Amino acid sequence: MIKQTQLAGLSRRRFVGWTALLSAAVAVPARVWAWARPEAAFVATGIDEALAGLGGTPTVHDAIQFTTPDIAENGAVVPIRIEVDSASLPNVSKVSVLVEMNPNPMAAVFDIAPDTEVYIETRVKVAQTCNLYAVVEADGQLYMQSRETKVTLGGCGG
Amino acid sequence: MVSALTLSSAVVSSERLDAVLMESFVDNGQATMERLQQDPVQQACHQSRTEPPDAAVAATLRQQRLDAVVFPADGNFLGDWQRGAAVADNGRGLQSSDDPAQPNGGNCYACHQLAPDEVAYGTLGPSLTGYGARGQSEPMLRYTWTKLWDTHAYNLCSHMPRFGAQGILTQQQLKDIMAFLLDPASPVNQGLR
Amino acid sequence: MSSRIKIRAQHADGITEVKALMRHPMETGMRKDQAGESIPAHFITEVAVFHGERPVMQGYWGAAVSANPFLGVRFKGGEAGDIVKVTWLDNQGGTGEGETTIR
Amino acid sequence: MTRTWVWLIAMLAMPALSGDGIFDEYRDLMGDDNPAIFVIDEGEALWFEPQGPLAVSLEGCDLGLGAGVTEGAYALFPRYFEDTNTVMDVESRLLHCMETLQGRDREALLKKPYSLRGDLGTELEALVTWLAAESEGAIIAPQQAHSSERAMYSLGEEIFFYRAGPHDFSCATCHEQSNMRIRLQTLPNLTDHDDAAATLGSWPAYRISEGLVRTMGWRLQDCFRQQRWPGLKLGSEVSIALQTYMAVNAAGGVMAAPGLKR
Repeated sequence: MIKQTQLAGLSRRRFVGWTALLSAAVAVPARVWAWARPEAAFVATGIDEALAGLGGTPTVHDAIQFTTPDIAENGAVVPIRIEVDSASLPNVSKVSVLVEMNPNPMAAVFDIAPDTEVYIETRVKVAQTCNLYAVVEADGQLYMQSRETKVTLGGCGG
Repeated sequence: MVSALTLSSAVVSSERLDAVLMESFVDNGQATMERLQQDPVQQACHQSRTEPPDAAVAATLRQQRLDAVVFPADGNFLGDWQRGAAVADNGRGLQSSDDPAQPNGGNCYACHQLAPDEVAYGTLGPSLTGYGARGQSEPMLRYTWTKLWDTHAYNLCSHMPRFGAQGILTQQQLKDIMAFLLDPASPVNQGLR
Repeated sequence: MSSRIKIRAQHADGITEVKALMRHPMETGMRKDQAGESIPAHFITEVAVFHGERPVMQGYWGAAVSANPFLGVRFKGGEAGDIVKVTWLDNQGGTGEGETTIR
Repeated sequence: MTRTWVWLIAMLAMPALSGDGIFDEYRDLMGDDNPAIFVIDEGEALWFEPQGPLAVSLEGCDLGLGAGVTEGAYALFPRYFEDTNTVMDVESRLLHCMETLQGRDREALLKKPYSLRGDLGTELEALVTWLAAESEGAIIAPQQAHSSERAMYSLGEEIFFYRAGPHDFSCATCHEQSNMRIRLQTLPNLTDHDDAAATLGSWPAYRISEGLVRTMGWRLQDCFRQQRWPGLKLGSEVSIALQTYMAVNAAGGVMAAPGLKR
């Protein structure tokens, strides 16, 4: 006897093959804001150059709450969280994540819509034990927090 | 082919085991089928599972292993602790996925705590942090070298690889590991709380 | 409906929390395959989160974002039943889109 | 249709992983999202997709509970099948069905059963992952009624303790003691019921380090690679014997796969 879920699966899948599923062409993302990828920061191979690509040298600000694990089980996936207390640091328009010792330190930049929460969670690759930076832009000024994350080797060394 | 056996009695003839192994594995780069053939130590330690074999056999085997240890020809046991640290950290070598042209690692941290500032250490073997406190007397040098060369000479059926006897590490690498363990300047012997 | 993005959106105390998981290899272009050939760079370069038609966040990613990327964001407003949409674009011209309703 | 429950599976599988707390912060931050959720969907799609020269789906495949019955089937492997007169694991059974039902070429199927670096997953991995999810919450109950199944257990136990290779490693070297670590990874004691149950119950698993779902068949191959042994063949007697040994030791445990692992 065929179960209900299988029937549902069947009808749903009849039209979508394996390869079609992987190469499904969907609508190009709607672009409401102008896209402005800071390419200079992304191609930079050193942390100072990457920060310059974002517009300068940030100053440390305590309103930025940057959470990373002290020690990561795997450098391929390091969870990070950035929150900004908007009472102490209002008008944040950009949030960036940098990994100092990566071949390209710039990992991600986020444009934040006005009048919303400054809260980003993602996962980044960390090639080796080093500092991670959370950089935010508010009213044209750059601020940051940094944290060290230790990356450990696996059981058999790779 | 498959003989009926009861659940509790693990009686599998060695012929059957060999045939199954030959059928189930294939050469994979440097990891060739010859590696499945057991030498006397492997055979004794497999048959006896976790416990050493009977006393007489064990004594004979241990003595054979002890007699076969090769000590440094120049009488110098201690190399460079910095190079030794790298050997202790390196887990590669002799796997099908490893480049045979690259030196093998000792992977000491997989099982032992060594330098106290390295948090990623295993616990299958005892902690060796502060090992250098044992000093560098001739018997201590020979004992440590022997443990690295062929652990079964002292501790038959230990889980530790025979780094010298099986050709996993070179004499120079073993000297470097010796220095990493025994040199007072080595991080193994620093920063102890 | 694309299955390449899984999204959860939950509303509490005036804030909506969105968690999205995307199906993507995020290849750096620096790795080699088993035969020693370079695996071409293939990663999401742009990602955006919408509440209905309102953009709440748009991001630019490098190859350092982990494979099968996870993205969590929060925005003010939103009500149960509202649509939340996540879209992405990669360096090879691939795109992905997914949506869910706020719980 | 969103399978929200899959998000919960990852949470269930996590306690089996926790060691002595050093990674608690890391795992807290990682949360409960498991990319295996995509692979489950892909596997389900593949099960129902007509394929091969005969252009039929796998719905006629008998995984031990009758043709097309997938719910709970995974938890009963490895098991004896009369039609092949052998004990099979889930992977070899799937290959058998692809060959006999769909008319596909075995050699071609065995060319790349598991993902290589840079891949997003293979057909076999996806099918196994979906089938494991179809056994979520099921009790691990490998069959031991047939004499061949019992013989597989004995053979598995023997191989588990077989020492060989330049490093003198056996499976037991790392997996016969409790509460041990290699580097920082906790090693399951596979001779112990609780550890074996937590391990069996969380494979297949999404491997964070590889960005891929891996199966138990792959896990065994990779163990032997690290043991410095030659290459283990998929569906070989050694593979099935070891899976039987572990599954019987794990019997009574609960399936919570696909898991989320280092």
